[in-house]
Amino acid sequence: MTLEKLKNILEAILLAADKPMNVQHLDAIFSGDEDRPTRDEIRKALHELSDDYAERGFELSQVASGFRIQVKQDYAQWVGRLWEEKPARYTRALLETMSLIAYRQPITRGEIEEVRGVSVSSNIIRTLQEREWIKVLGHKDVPGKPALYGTSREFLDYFNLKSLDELPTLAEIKDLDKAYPELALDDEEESDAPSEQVAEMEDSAEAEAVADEIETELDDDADAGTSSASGV
Amino acid sequence: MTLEKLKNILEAILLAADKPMNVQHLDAIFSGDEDRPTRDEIRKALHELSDDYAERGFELSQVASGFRIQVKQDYAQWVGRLWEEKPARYTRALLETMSLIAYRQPITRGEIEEVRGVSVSSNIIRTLQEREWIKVLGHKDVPGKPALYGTSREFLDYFNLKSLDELPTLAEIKDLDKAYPELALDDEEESDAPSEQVAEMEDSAEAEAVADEIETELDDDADAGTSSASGV
Amino acid sequence: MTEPDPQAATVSANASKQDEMPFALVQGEPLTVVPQDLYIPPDALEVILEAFEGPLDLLLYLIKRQNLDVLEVPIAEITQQYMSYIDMMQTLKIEIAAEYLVMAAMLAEIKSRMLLPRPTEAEDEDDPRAELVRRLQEYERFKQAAQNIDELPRIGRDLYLTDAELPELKQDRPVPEVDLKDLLMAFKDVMARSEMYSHHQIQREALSVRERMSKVLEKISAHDFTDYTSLFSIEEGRRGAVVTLLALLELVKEQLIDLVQSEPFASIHVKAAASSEK
Repeated sequence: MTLEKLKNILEAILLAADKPMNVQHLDAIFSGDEDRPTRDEIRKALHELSDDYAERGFELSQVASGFRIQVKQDYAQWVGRLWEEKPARYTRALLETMSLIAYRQPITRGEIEEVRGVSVSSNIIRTLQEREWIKVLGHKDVPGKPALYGTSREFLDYFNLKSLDELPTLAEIKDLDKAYPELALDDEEESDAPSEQVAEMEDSAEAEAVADEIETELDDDADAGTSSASGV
Repeated sequence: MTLEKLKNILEAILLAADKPMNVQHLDAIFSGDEDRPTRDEIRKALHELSDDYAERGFELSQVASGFRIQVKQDYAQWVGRLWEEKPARYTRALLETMSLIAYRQPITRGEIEEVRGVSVSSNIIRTLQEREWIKVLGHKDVPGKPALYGTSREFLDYFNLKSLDELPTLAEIKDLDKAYPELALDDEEESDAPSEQVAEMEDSAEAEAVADEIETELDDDADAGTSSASGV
Repeated sequence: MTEPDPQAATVSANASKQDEMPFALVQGEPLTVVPQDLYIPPDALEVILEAFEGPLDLLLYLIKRQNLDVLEVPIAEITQQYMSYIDMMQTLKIEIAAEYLVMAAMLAEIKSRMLLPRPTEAEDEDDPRAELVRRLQEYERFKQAAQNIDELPRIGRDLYLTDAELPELKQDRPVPEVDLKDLLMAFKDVMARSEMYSHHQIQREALSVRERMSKVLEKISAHDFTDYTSLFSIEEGRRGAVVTLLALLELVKEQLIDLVQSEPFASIHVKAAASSEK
């Protein structure tokens, strides 16, 4: 099949599908076809589609669960007018809980409460679970066997992320003894600078390790050939 | 607003909208905008979009209630595979019902229920009829006039049988089970061979012998309630 | 604090930036005594309380309000401000979450330790504020992270998913495959089960008769008589004739057909039972 035809089929599929599709999913659709394209051809076609859309109102976006065609952010303001309802807002409590789970997974409710200094309402956990943004990864081996929470692929999809690596960098923690008054804490750029990222404390290193782990798990497109967790 | 931008906004809207949009709807979305396009500009933009899509996997189609972006029919073959269902498995209840109709036809639903000891769902009957494995042969002259079911030509064809004679008898099924505890009927040839043999033997059998057998069988049916007609 | 009322939380979130919180309406200085002549609806103060995500958040606010770095938290001053806030809440009889009181105790303890002369050798590691500062920073980075996540483009606000109309799909739903073996096993099982509650055993299935019964029923109609002889075929021989005859007798017995003979030795006609629909 020609590249043009493959591109058209792929864009037809992506436009019709109601969830992101990874290369594996797309490949499976052609199984049984006589002139079945290779996965490399599929990747090439996706790449070209992405280029084709450069000047259009929509784009090909790669998120955790695969590729999807979405409206470009530039046109969101007009598209949003289609619906009378305003997009949902999330409370700070929910967002803080969510960010702790995202950066510190696997984490228990107790550990979240420790950092936030207040109890986490069951409502928030329930809401996050209902949205399928978080899931129970297991249970911590301490008295009470509290659930360990982690983020799901849907969470990444929702925020247009490919992996946890793409989350904004956490601000660093400064040592009280090395305090310099001129180092204003609330200067965001300062803390996001890559050079300082390296100096981050163990906490964030830990979070990154978790992120790596999850990334590997999700990474079925990059090296579809290799073994690991390709059941996704 | 340039024509290019208007086109992009329109295609973004049409792709995101969950219903067709007419020029009036589209026009309303720009109300309040400073550089609000005219309706003629909107029409022109739609026209150009339609041309742009000529070589793509989707098209701009106009239906009674307006415009919408639609996957081209040419690609329906692949898009349809997104929702392709795996063939389900038939339930135990369905197979039992089918086997009773095969071996005991003509048989009413009530009679099947009597043997199975549980009611037979209408779904099962409907499924078997839709598959054209069974058909209504007539109606029994008892209150309610229940339908009498029997097997069809398609049933025999599917199971590669020339006639119902080729179905093994219950005794044979039991014997096979005993003879090859593991292989039991795993292989179709295995199960076909003995039944053919029996069929041949029956051919040469005296009609009286056959008649006897059948007589007993009929008695069984007639006095199903009583214990008098014990089997052979 | 128990679980915050989600609605109240939404209100506070909508009020957005803390720096603009109505707390500043209390004249930049926290009130220690509520003016008796001024009625402040308790609801309004609850909104203020809800604006803070807990004692750490409140402390951060008090520090930032003075443009100070968390690292140089002026314990004495902050403790005093914090306590006034708590006092005000108590005066207004607003239920204060336990966490706020625990923090008050912690602040008091730090304050008292800072007043004590510090042994010089332990100076480096033993700043009594260390733990509080660590917690404040830790909380602050996640407060920031929450804001960052909130600003990420998200579906339904910044991004919209596309959903093109589908072409006409020929959905041929595949039918289940059935192995003859499964069918036979089902029959064996159902017969085995039926044996358990019936008194007789069925050893032999008279398949050819049952099948012939079906065939006869197919051939005949309820409206017209079918010639009896047309149901037999010479090729089947004697055995075939017996089977057909038995099938006919069985059908008569089950009142599924009518056999009609107008006079002795005249031809016999078969008709589906009158009540049949076909």
